Amino acid sequence: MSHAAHANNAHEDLGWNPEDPHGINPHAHHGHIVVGWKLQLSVLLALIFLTVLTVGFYNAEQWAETAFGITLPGWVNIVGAMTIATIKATLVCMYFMQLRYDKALNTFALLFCLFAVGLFLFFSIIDLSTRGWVTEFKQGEIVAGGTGVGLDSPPIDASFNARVSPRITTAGVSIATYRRNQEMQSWLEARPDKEEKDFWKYFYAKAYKPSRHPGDEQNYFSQLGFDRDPDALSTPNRSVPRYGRTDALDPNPSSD
Amino acid sequence: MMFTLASSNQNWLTRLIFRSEPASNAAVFTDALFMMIFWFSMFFFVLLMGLMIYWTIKYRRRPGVPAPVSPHHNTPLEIIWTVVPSSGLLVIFVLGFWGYMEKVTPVSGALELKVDAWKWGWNITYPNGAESPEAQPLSEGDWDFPIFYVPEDTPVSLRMSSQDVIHAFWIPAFRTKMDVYPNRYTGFTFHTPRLRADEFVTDTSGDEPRQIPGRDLWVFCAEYCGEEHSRMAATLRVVPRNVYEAKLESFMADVEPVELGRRLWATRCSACHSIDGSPGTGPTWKDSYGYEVILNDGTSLIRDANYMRESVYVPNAKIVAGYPANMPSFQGQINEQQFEGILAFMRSLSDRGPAPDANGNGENGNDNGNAPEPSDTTDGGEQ
Amino acid sequence: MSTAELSGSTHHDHHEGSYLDGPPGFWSRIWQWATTVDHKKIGVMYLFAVMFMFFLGGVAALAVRLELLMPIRTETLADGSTVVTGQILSSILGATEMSSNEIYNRAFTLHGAIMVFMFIVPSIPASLGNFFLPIMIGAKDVAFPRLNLLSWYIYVFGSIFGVASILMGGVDTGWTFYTPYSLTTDADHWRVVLMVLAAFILGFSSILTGMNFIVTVHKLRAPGMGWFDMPLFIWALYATSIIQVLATPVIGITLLLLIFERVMKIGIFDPAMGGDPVLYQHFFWFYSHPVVYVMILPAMGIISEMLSIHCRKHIFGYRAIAFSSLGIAAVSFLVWGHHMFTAMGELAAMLFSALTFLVAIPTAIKVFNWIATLYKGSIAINTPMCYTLSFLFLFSIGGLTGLPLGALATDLHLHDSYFVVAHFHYVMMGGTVIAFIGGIHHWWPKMFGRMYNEKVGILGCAVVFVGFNVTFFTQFIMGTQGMPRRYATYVDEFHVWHVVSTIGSWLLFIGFVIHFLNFVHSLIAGPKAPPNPWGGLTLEWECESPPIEHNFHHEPIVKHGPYDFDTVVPPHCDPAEYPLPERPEPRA
Amino acid sequence: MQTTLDAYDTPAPPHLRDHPKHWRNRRAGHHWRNHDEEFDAAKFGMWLFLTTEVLLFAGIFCGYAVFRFLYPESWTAGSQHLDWWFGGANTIILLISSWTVANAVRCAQLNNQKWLKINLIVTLLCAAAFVIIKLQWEYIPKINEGKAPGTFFSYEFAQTTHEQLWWSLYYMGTGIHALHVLIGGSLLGWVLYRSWKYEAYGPTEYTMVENSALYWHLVDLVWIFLFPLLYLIH
Repeated sequence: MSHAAHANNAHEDLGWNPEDPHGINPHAHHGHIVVGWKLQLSVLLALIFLTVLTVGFYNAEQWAETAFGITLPGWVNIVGAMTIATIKATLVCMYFMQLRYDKALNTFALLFCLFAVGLFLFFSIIDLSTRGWVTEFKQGEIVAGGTGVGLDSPPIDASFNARVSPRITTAGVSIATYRRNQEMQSWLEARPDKEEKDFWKYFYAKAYKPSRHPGDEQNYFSQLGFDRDPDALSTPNRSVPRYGRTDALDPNPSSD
Repeated sequence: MMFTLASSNQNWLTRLIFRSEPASNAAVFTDALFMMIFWFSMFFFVLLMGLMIYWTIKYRRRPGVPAPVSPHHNTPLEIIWTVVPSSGLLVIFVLGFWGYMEKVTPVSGALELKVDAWKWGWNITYPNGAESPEAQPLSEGDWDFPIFYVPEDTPVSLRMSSQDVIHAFWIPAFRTKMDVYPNRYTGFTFHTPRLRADEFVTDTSGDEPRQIPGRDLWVFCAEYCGEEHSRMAATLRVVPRNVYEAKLESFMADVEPVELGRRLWATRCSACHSIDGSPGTGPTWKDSYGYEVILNDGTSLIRDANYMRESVYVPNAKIVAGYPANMPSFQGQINEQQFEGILAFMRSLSDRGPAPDANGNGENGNDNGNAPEPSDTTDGGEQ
Repeated sequence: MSTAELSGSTHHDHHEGSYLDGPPGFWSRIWQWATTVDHKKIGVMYLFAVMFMFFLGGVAALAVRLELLMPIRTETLADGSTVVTGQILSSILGATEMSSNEIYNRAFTLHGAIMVFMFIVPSIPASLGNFFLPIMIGAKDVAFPRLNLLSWYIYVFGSIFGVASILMGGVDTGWTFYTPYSLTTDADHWRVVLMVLAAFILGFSSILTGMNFIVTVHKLRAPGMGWFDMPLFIWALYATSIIQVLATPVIGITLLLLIFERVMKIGIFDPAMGGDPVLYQHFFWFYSHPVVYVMILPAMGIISEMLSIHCRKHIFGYRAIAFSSLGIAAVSFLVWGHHMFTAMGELAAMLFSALTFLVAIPTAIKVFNWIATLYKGSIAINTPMCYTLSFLFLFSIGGLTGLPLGALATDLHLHDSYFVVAHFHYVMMGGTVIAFIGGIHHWWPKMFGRMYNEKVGILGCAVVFVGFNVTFFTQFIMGTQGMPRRYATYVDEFHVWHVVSTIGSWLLFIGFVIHFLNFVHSLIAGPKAPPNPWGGLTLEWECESPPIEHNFHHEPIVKHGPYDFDTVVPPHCDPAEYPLPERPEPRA
Repeated sequence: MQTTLDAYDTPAPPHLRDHPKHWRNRRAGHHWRNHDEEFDAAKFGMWLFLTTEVLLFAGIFCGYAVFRFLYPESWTAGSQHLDWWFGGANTIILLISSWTVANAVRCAQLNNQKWLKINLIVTLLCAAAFVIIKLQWEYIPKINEGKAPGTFFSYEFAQTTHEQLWWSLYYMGTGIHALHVLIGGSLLGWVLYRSWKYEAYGPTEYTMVENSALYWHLVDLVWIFLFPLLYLIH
């Protein structure tokens, strides 16, 4: 390359060319590496393959559960999906963002920031997951949505609704429960001949409709009437079975 | 750790620093740790400042005289002044954690008290359901704050929750505080002190003020919670066990409705509602019963028993014009007897109150007093 | 001369006049400043902006102290009527709708929010840092000058939101915006949203400045300036910038979520909707703890500069100080939980407590090195040096009182008490503000080309020092005795202490007025400053006072370290006035 | 491997030969010693900015993790409402756009002005497709069903108590990501405009292309994690 940046002079160790202190000379350029198109294309194909793989993995798991009743532990799903995502991200960083051919400083900046993200996640979750270690009653919620009865007060002035947000008084229940209760009320009012248990039939038929999983219509949990083992209630450490409903939505909640 | 407290051995310095003597074992530990850190810091502070002042004077600039040559660094010295204080820090950390665990670990067989916090007040429910109606100011001319009784020389464990925002329950004499949250329980533990023979407090609950053995401790809210944050206080009164049991019994005994209402007002309502006509966060109770009031939607009504009942249990259904809608509901917290007391107290404050049939609502005003539920609430959420 | 000057043919078309020179005419002058990309002008604009905010925050602080002069009491008069005494703020303002408590709550929130977001975070890096970072590393400008101007405008834009929120009636959330209180207070007003938005916007300004500084330090150091030839102020700014870049985005997303929380109740931080208020505190302190090192690290850098120059002595333990800056920056991300010991699980509390003590180590190293620098120096007693010594005194107290706050058992007592208030004022005000004021004195001749009156400066420093201690030392005692923070009224036992503290705040105010008048006098009638009044060796003392538009007449080449007072006569100085020490003959 | 200098001597079209915005006529800023340092600095600055973006999204990811931990049922139920077909399609679209934008950088480096523009246009089309899919098949139908964030949540058939929190995080995460798609699209549109008008980018001057591309890759990176977290993990 005829137009190499540095003339041979004493200031080379200073990283600076006194003959051209402002880089006016357009020929004073280092060349940057150009990544070949074949490499880029193969990276793209690999990324698409990994996307298909992760979706396939997810569907395979669903199918195994439906067809054979094999329920993998929750972490398999998480670890599998996140591993594939991490591989994909690494590929994008290395080849599309060209970190592999770039100055190490940029990679260092990225890794340092990922380290900060790790600290953030780690310590926040450490706190939330160990609150009950010493005193049992410190774990978890008192009631769904806290005791914040003072929080969901109605708007003070009438124009507030339009200006900010509709505020509703849910009387301490979660908003999801509140909306469901509203639906039950109006449903039962429109159908005087129906009972509450009819509503729950209707509710669960409707509630599961958006799920697109092939197993939903014919799996044997459904055929058993949406029930599930109460002991299999989810804990924070385990993903839950997808069928059935939690106690929090029980129409006749047992008192604490 | 169940050893009993040594008698107060505060010197002038610890009295200046802490004012109150440490009232629990953990507090003694905390004070000792604090004083240890104090002297540790004092050593370094005096050393550094002494050198600074001495050298500043000794090596002050003299025109035309160069500074003598001195080393730019000294690795052994730097290692020493890194390692030696650091090991001191390690000791402080370990002791700090030790004392912390003593404060937060519940003791088996402890007296468990349920602490309720709201804007702006405290309430403690005893295991038998009793609540203290007594109140006293912390300073002359201040508001009345509730008095909570605890027996002496007993492990006590608090289970706390808030009804609205975050508060923090701080008892300076126990050197402990903990935040109080609306969505979960928090708590801490302390071992109440054994009273000395010369400790007395004034009990004003009877007809005549009388001296009973006991010690009053401050309770403050330490987490900022709004307008009356600085008047969210209480007294924790340590009394002998027999006094404590007698108090609990008297709390449960029947009292005159007006008196019950007055006590409830003092502990639960006085932060927002005055009884002397002065404005507060909520409307005053003086001359309110039986009078007409304008609501914030422009309508007006006569404040009768129905209205009062609704205001206690569904407080935000009807808001008096000019006041914010931030009163918490007392549903499930004030029972029928207690509400009757409050109503009687309100009526005693109003010149239209005493006449039983002034507004067509007599003593039986509550028979039709179930306020209509607002259309957008459900009753599913109450415990 | 310590630098070899190279004659180049290509760069003589630059303006050779002072950067303060401008076109004639008021409006063209304004336009020139408003559109400038010169880091010096931007630094000066930042200086005036943050000083204005310091004034606003200071007025709020005086209001807070004034209300605390006496407790609120109800007195019964002889005729049986009652009168409420001690509501100072509401009686001064004649306010009828708001009680004194409410005004007080708004005053301390404004004090906190303005001082943190609008004054102390941008103060040193954006004003003195902007002005001196490029000069001290021998560059003509920061790496991205237009971005630099943008960050100033973002700062002003964000501040306008904050001020608008004040004009609409103020905010009473506390500067920490803790949920759920901040979600429910002032429910029918936009002003809380505006204040949160202000802090959100100001974050971008902070990020852009930090990015700019990091790239500048990496890419624009003058030829011959290695990493360990950089002045310690640059090291401190570099560490600061790392924190700004890594921590500020988290407050960005936090405040964004908070705005959505208020506007449409998305519920993430709202316990009424199933959210977790402690999660908000984690989010908030992940930024707001590192940011206290954004506040203090540049101050430490200034102290290193001033100490070395005014002692005319090589700083003791250069590398230790430089690495401790980086160490503090790294550890600052590990300790945010110590703001939440009363809220967290026990394991997290233990981890955070242990990590908190790690911060003490690099901080202590710095203090030891500064004190050791005094040894065998040639110490000038002038205003910057007085401020340096004040800093060492006050910051030592501030740092050491952090120990009982890091230890769990004592923290449960002291958390959210006046002890904490005193602790962080000793660090933030006794540390950062003192160093900032000292640094302004130190660099005033360079920035504006005028000397200030030294005697008045020392007097001002003394008044500030005494006033500060009277104001805040009393608060340590109140805190350990049981006075919670953010109280508008209190029990009688604290009355005397509060009176003393309030009187101290007036003294402090008088001290700042003295400095202000001194500076105004200097600008109007101060004697012209020589290029190197203190005999400094860093590159800014090689420029003119004030510097020319592109800082240096010629590209500087660095041939000596920033603190080689033993071997180098300072530029523009008479060797007779700056004699070099006699050195023992180097061994053959 | 090829380097950018290989294509340096290719001629410019006559009408742009002396245009100040043409890439050959670009001068380094007055405070830089040469183009290379300016380019390195700009790229390093961009990387620093990307770290801030990563940390911004870290807040969303942390919220996701915490609430997944606190209310696993609601998270499971929530993810059942999302259709991986749309998420997967958007993933592939973003990957392809990432690839084309990387090719755009390559074309700028090699002074291939025609394919530079084509690649940018394809990238912008992908961005539009992403937003359209997001709106047409995800946001609008879901909001119509009442699966909206916060108090706007009016879906009656929620199976669990805290499903509205899931929707809040879903909208915050994908919404902020969609905002980044729009910002990145605008940046690339600006690059397209300038290269169309002035051939502003070439072997010695492609900082803006490179930095916009980096930003676009970051948008892709975030989606690579959002997709499995929201659509696949249950």
